Order: sequence, then structure tokens, then C-alpha cells
Amino acid sequence: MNKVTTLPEAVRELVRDGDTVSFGGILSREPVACTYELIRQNKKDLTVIVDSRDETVEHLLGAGLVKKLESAYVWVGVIGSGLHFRRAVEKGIPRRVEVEDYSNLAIGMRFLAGALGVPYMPLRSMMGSDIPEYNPRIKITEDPYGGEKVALVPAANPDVAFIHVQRADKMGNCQIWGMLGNDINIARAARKVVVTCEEIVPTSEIRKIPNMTQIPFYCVDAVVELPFGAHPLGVAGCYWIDTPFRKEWLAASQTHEGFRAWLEEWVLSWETHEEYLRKLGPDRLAGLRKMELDNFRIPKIVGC
Amino acid sequence: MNKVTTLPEAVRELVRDGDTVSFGGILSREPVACTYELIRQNKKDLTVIVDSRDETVEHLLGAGLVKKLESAYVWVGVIGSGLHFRRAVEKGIPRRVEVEDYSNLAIGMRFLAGALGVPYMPLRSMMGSDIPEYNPRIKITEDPYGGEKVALVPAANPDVAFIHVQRADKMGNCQIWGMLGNDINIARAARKVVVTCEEIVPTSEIRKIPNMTQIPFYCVDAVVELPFGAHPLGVAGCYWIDTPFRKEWLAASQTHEGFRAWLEEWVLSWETHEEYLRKLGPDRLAGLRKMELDNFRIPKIVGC
Amino acid sequence: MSPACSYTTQEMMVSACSRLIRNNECVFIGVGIPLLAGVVASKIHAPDSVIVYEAGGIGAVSRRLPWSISDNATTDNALVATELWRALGDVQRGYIDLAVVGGAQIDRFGNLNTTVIFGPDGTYQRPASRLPGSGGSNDLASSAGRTLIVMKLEKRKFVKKLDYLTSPGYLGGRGERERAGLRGGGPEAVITDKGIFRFDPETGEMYLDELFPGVTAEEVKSLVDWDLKVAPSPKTVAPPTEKEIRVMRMVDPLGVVLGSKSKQEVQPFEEYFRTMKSCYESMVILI
Amino acid sequence: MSPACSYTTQEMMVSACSRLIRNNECVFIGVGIPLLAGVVASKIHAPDSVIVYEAGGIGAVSRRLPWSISDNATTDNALVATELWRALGDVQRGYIDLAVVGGAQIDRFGNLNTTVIFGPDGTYQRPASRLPGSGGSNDLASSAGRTLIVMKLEKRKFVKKLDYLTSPGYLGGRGERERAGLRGGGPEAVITDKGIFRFDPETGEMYLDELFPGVTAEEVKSLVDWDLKVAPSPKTVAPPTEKEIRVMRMVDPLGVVLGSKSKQEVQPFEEYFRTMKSCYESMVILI
Repeated sequence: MNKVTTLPEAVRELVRDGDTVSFGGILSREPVACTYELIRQNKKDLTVIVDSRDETVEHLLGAGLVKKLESAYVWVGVIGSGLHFRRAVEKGIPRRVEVEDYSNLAIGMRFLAGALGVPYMPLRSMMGSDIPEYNPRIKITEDPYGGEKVALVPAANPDVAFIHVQRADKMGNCQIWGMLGNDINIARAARKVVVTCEEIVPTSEIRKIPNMTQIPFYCVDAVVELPFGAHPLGVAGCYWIDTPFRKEWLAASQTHEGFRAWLEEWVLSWETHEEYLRKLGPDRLAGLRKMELDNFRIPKIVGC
Repeated sequence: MNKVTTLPEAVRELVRDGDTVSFGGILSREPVACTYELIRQNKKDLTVIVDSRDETVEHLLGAGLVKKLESAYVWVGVIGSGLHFRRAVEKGIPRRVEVEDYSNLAIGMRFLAGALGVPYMPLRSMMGSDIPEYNPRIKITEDPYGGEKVALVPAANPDVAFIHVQRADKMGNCQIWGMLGNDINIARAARKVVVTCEEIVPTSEIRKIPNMTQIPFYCVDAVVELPFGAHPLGVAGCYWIDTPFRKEWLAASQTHEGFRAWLEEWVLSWETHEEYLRKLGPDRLAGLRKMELDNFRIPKIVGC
Repeated sequence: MSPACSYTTQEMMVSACSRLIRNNECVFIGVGIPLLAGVVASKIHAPDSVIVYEAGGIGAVSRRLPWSISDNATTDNALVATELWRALGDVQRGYIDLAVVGGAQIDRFGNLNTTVIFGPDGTYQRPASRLPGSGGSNDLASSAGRTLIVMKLEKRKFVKKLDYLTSPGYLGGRGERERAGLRGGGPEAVITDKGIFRFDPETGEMYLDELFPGVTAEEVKSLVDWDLKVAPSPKTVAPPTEKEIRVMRMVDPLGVVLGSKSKQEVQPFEEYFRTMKSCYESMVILI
Repeated sequence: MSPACSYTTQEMMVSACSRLIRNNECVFIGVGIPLLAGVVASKIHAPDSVIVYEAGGIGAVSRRLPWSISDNATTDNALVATELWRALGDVQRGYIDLAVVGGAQIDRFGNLNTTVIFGPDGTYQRPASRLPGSGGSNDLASSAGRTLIVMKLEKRKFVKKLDYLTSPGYLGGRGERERAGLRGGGPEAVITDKGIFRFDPETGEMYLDELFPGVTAEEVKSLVDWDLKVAPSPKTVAPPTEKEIRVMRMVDPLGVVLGSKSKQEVQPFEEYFRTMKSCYESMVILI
């Protein structure tokens, strides 16, 4: 069961125009390299279902690939606003995007429902607010047991999910360190899953600590070894956030034309992730890695 | 936040006659020592909500402490039948027990609902079967999104849950190795949680691998260090199943009187878990430990 | 693949069941014969099948035969150790190709009872005979890609009408699963100690499809409480091979599944310790 | 507790907010001032409070100030690293005592808008100004034991009527939360750069309760778009102590929260690397 492939291959094989897609991670461990590849292959008219996002969704919006966005939050961390999100929603640049708001827990419950194969999930958020007023897919109902009010949200079962993890084996068993976001449910909810990882490890490494395998192989369709696959965001135990890089693309993104030029320079002018890393340069990559390893390392697991 | 106490104290303080109780583990890692203490303190008229069980529920049924049983499965592993379960249900010995059947996933969903603080959970099991015919709390409904049939089960929020884990700190952060059963949801669903553990470790040990902390301190009310707290069942990385011991109590339990005599000998004739372990003897305990460690050890975690 | 010269009925059932497990499948497995069949399949013709245990162990490579769906051995050297609701949730989501379960009563549509036998004046709350309940059986029967059922053939077990329908087969016939809202494929075969039954693709009714060596269709019909249909010319199930027998005896030297030791017999602790140790040692050869 | 001789408004807000966090509380914290306030509280008067971050980090002891609710630092040396839906599910279940959040618009009942400003002809699908959305804010406002809100006091932010109610305060007044089905306690205080607001226990309406040094009630009233009620004799908030200021500057040398560096300014990578390194070194002293 060897699912190892390349990112261009995985995107070509598994994603179609018009698909519904989701991304793992959240502000860190987002599969940024995957969105670069979606942009390179110009996968259009996507419906995107996400919790809270910056780079992944901002880039797709800026590149005009998103038809509809079902989300709780799109903004760029502490360093800026959601420039592309605002431009798309407020001005239709580069294209109109339909929005559908949820809370973060509501998006989490949509993925949980999707992961469990049930059509919806009840929760106690959003009641009394305007979120359901503008989103008819959130239903405020009476629970048939105690007659209490509960909000219902529909299952999310994206066509394709992209998940970036610290390590996976070639079967697709994934071990994630640090915060887990909604990855575990997203992987189970999606029809097809592309895993990119910092490192492909032998299955024997996975077996040393099976309690850390959050995503089982049977959810996964493609495995790609992609070090720095979340750059410029961070990955726990691997590298810290590249803030100067983020500020650069944000500065460029003040205008749509500026972002197109940035895309040309950083995404469209080559074919592979390796070239992107070469352009960043080994010193910068080593610096980001050192900044993380000075603070946090993935613990060493000594099996018996 | 030091929650360390003794088992007699925890049971005295936290459990009342008539309470609804649940137990973690499943066929292994069941908190058997806790049920011994419930029997010693004669906590009566309990409603028990469990997935699949042997020792924990069998002992409580045999001791006549259970008023109602909401479960998916009660039997004694591969070595026997549910003698006390059968005697209670078929003959009312030592007392009548009301039963309410679910499937294992249904019980799991009841705890998940309880853990999330929502009143119910939808699932796709039990439809078309007789389980809902005899259990009016399972409702077959139409989902308001696609009109599909789904079964609903009510949240389980037991008054007290007992969870046995490999290690916990004195705040109550628990790290569990091996199969996890429904423990994570049971701990969150219960109003009060008693954690017994093979070993209390410093919080600094917990911090070496926070991804392994499945139960956060804020769910936990009492922490008791109780090595061999699941005996005669097994605990992954700690000890293997004591089959001869299990066959002995099963043999004794062929009659209710036989079980009372066994209880007298093994549970009621002393006050503390330490005396029980002394009666088992160090050779037997060392043997059980060796049988496990020859096969599986909790991996050593080397932090940075 | 030389046939074994001598084997028990249990061994024959384990062998027949194991052969229905295909390579590369995710197999959700219950205790007893299903469990041993899964282990045998993974050691012989289905090395890339992965066994999923209900309490959360996935893909274990243990030096012990698991004795339950949740004992320590179910996560030794496993690929994943997770939660019960996750494992069964993954079945519900459709990730599990095959489930192998047992039962106490079965009807002609493959529906199972493992809850109660009412007896003459029994009720659900006070039956003549209380059985363990569904466990995960209903969930597997509802949602697994397909299911195999393993049961001894006896007239009181193969009944016209179940006392209680715990786990769905084809309910009242083909099409009824879908109408009830079930998504799993339903039962594929019933493996007994006399032969293998399959289900009519049109009606969903069980028929005798293969016979164990030396068993006749008439004998089988006499052990079933309804007018059993029989395939035009039932094949004979090939007996266990030597290799299959060797593997199963190596894996289960205590006879937990194969039944070579009495369940009731209380063994002294020291003897238990020694037997388990030799068991691990023989399993090591297989890993 | 000597007062600091000089401090910025942001530092005053961080200090005022941090003091409302009690020891032994589980505090669910948003980015920006809430985050820094939580860290300051835990280093000064609330050492046994535990900070919970939305993406799953609980009780981190990091040598870096987390910059978001999900960056690597939120799980460094943490007690628990889990999932987003679990952390917010634990809020829903009632395990979280206090949540600290921000907002773009607030009304007199403490309801918040972080979704859209419609503008003259705007609609939800095409507003004048699109904001990030709820994130976890609605979930916290719905279910946390109580909430603190941190916002700059401006007339366009403290409005008569919200464009869009993202996160519930007391909705239309006391009692309405319960009727809507919400279980959390609702807002306790609003910490601004001019003073602290609290809520009438009877009506749920916001009133000015405490003033920052040198600020008058009239000034505050002029920055609020409705006829603001004022406590009989508003207390003055004590200024930050030297220790508080020292801790916050040590923890945030990049000015991520305190704003000493411009957000837009692009720093060369080498300088960023050096500043982060000195940041870790100063944090080590605090751990």
C-alpha cells in the first residue's frame, strides 16, 4: 500500500474544477504548498470549507479560484487583515465569492458529522445571534428529548482535503504533534485526502507509538514528502513562522496587481516546491528551523 | 491543584446512593478496584451506563447494587458468560434490574453528546432492528437536511465516572496508552470523575508529550494512585490479564452464594487495595507484569 | 497447499472463514473464531489486510493472540490506537470493507439475535435467557461494507423467527436495508461447522452454497428450522491446509478459540505463566 | 506594587484586563491584548490559572508569546495538546470559567459584531466592509462561564445598533440569553482604553464603572453612541505596576501586541531572527 506520489501528480489526479475542498492545520500547519499547486494548476470554481484561516484561503481568493466560502474566520494572523477576502467580498475582485458564515465550533461540528457519516450535528452556539439569520443551513430546533433549543449544522464532506503533518508512512498513517485543529475529522470527512508531510518515516516508527497516529491510512489517498510545506506558517517541532516573508506578501497584496506580481515571482515561475525552497535559501530555512528547535522539539520515542 | 486522595475517601465523598455511574476502559483497563470499593461501601440503587463490560458490571450486579443498566454488552470475555447479568435479569437474583439495550456505537454517541454538552447525537445504527422497539429513548427520525433516516440517542451525563489510566499527575491530567475505549468522552460527560492510575507522575513528565494527555485536569475531581487497579484485567504496558483468577471467581459465581463467599474472601474482608495486592502476592503480580513487558512497553519519551 | 491430515471442526471453520478475507482489506473483527480467522488470513494469503478492533486498536502486530476486542494485544505494535467511538464511527463512515461477527440466533435473511431468548412466558425485562446484547455487532451489521457471520449450525439457532432482531441482515428481504436507512452491504456469507451459506441476490434469502467434506445437504437442511434452499450443486469446501493448521495452533496454544482446553478449568498461575511464555515464543516465529 | 512611571494605553489595557483574571481559573483566550493579559496574569497574581487556546493547546509554558490561538507556542510544554472542536466542545460543556475576546462593534447589551459593516448600500453578500467573522468568538460568548471584552473606545465601535450580531452579550436584555438557549454567563466587563464597563444585574445594560487615570466620564460618554449610564462615583483604575510593565515588555519585545513596532514594516530576516532569539532569552527568566 504505497501511496507516495508528487504534489503536482496528486493535485492533477484528485482535484477537479468545481470541487469542494478543505485544509487542515489552522494558522499553523496549514498546507500552504498545496494551495500554491492548486494555483499553478488553476483549479477553478472551488467551494472552500474551513474553520479559521489565513494564507491557504487568502491565496486561493486572491488567485480567483474560489466560488463559495463556508468559514468561521478569514484574516491574516496578528500582522494584517484579510486583504483578498475583503477585496473579493466587498468589490468582487478578482471574482465574486459567495460567503456562508459559521462559528469555529460549528465548522468543527460540520467536519465531525462528516467524519462520522451522519447528516448533521447539534450544538449550542449561534443561537440568538445573526449567524443563522444570514445562513439558512443553520437550523434552530427543539431537541426531542428535553425540548431545549439547539442549533443544527449540516455535515461537511469535501471532495478533497489537504492535510500537512509532521510525519507519515507510505501507507498514509499520520502522526501530528502540537495543536490538532480539526484535522482528524477533516481527514475522515473528505472523499479524498492528500497528505503532505515534513518527513516520510518507516511504518516501524509509526508502530512505536500508535497512540500518536491520529489519521489512519484508510482515510488517505496520496502521501507527499514536502519539507517546509506550511511555509511561511509554522509547524510544531519543525520550524517557526516566517514573519518577514508574510509581511512581504501582505505588502505586495495591498493591490490585486501587486499580489499577481507576487504570485508570478513566488508561485507561478516554477514547477516544484524544491525550487521555492531554493529561492528561500538554505540559511533562511535553517534559521526558521533553529528558532523552533530552540523552543520545542518533537520528543524522541524509544520503543521497546 | 492537588487532587490526590485515597479510593475510600473518593468514593465516600463523591458517590451517593441512587447515582448514575459509568466506568472507563473496556474489557481491559476497567477500574475493577473502584467497583470493589463501591461494594465495600454498599453504594446502592445505582444506574449504570456502560458500553461493553465484564468484571466491573458483573461484580456490581452480583452485589445487588444496580437498579438499572443501560448497556451494549455484558459478558465475561472469552472465558465465560455474564453469570450475574443473567441471574439478575432472568431471575431477579439478588435483585431486579431494569435493562435498556443500545449498540456500542450508540453508547459511544451518548457519551460524546454528554461530553459536548448537547442533548443528543444522531447515528446510523440500530435502524431496522428491534433495539429501538424495546428502547423508547432511541428515536428514529428524518434528518432535516436530506430527509434521510437517522437514529437519535440521548446524552449520557453520569453523576460519577471511574477511569483507570496508566499515568496521571496530581492535577488530574491523564495519559493513556493502548486502546482508548470511550474514556475521553466519559470523563468529559460525567459530573464528577475519579481517576485511578498505575502511577502518579510529576506534571513535568506530562508536559514532555502533551499530545498524549487525553483527559485534561479540569474534568477530574480525585486522583488515586492504585497500581494493579484493573486486576484481574490487563493494562497496556503494565500487566497482562490474570486468567486463572478470573476463572476462579467465575467458578465461584456459578451460584449467588458462591459469589457472596468469593466477595467475602476477596473484597469485603479488608479495607484497602494494598491488602488485596498482598493476598495476591508479589510473585503473581511480578508474573503478570513480566507477561506484559515481554510484549509491550510504554515507549520512553525523551523530551528536549 | 497440502491439506492437513487431521483437524477439528473449529479449525475447519477458522480456515473457511479466513479464506473469505481478501488481501488489502480493512477487516473489523469480533472475538473467537472471527479473530483467529483474521490472524490466520493475515499470516497466509492476506498479508496486507489490516485488522481493526472495536476498542480502538488498528493493525496490531502482536506476539499474543488477542482474547477480546480490547485487550492489550490489540494495540501492541499497532498502526493506530484510538477510541471505540472512532473505530465504530469509521465503520459508519464507510472505511471498513468487511466485518466478521458471531450470533446466537439467525433467520433466513441473515438477521441476528444476541440479546434475549424469551422462552414460554418471557419478556424483554424478564426473559428465559438473557444474552450479552449487541456490543458492536449491530453497528457492524448496519454499516460495514459486507459481513461474514460465523455460527455453529443447530436447529435452535437457525430459526424461522428471531426472538429479538439485534443486528440486521437483509431484514425482510433485499431492499429493506436501504429503506430502513442502512448503508452497509449486509451479510455475504454464513460460515458454520457444516458448510457455507450465501444470500440470493434477488430476494436476500440464505441458501446452502458449500458443504464441508463429508457433510450432505440433507443433514444441513435437517439442522435448519425453515425450508432451506440449496445451490444446484453445492461445492465442497477445501479442508484446511497444513500451513493454516500450523499457524492457528501456534497462535492459540491455550485453545482459547480452538477449544482444546476447557473454559471452566482453573489453571494454576505458574502453569498459565509458562503457557503464555511459550505462546509468545512461537508467535515470534510468525511475525 | 509600585506603579510604573510611564506606560502606554495598550499597556494600561493589558494590565486592567489581566487583573480580572482570577487564580485557578481556566481561561480561554483570544489573540492580541487578551493573550498578553493572560500571560501577564499567569506570571503575577494568577500562577495557577490555565490558559486554553482554541486550536487545542492547554496550559502551555512557552518561551515565546503565542502570536495566534494556534501557533507552535500554544503547545510548547503544554499540559494537553488536543483538537479545536474538543477545546470549544469543552467550553460548550461548561469547563471554561472565563473567556477573553475582542470585537469590532459592540452595543449596550454587550453584543458583538466581527462579521460585516454594511455601509450605505451594503448587503451581507456585498458589504462596505467585510470583517473576519466569528472564529470562536460566538462559541465563547455563548458558552463560557463569563466573558471579558477588550476594545478601543470609539463612537463608531460603541454603537446603538450592530450591523450584524456575531457574538451574544445579553441580546435584548437580561433573561434573553436563557430564552435563546444559551448556557454561558455572558459578559462581565468591557475593558477599553478609557475605562472599564460593567453590566446592570437587572437589565443587562452596560454602564461605565471605572475610569482610567485622567479620563472623565463626560469624555467616555462622548465616545459612545447611546446615552451611556455611569456608576454613581466611578472608581479610578490603578495604573499598571512596574512589575506588570516589566513582564509585558519582556514577553512582547517585538511589539506584536503592544504595538511598538509597525505592523506593516518588513523586517530583514536576520534582524527578525536576532529579535526572536533575544525574546526567548528574556522569557526564560520568567519561566
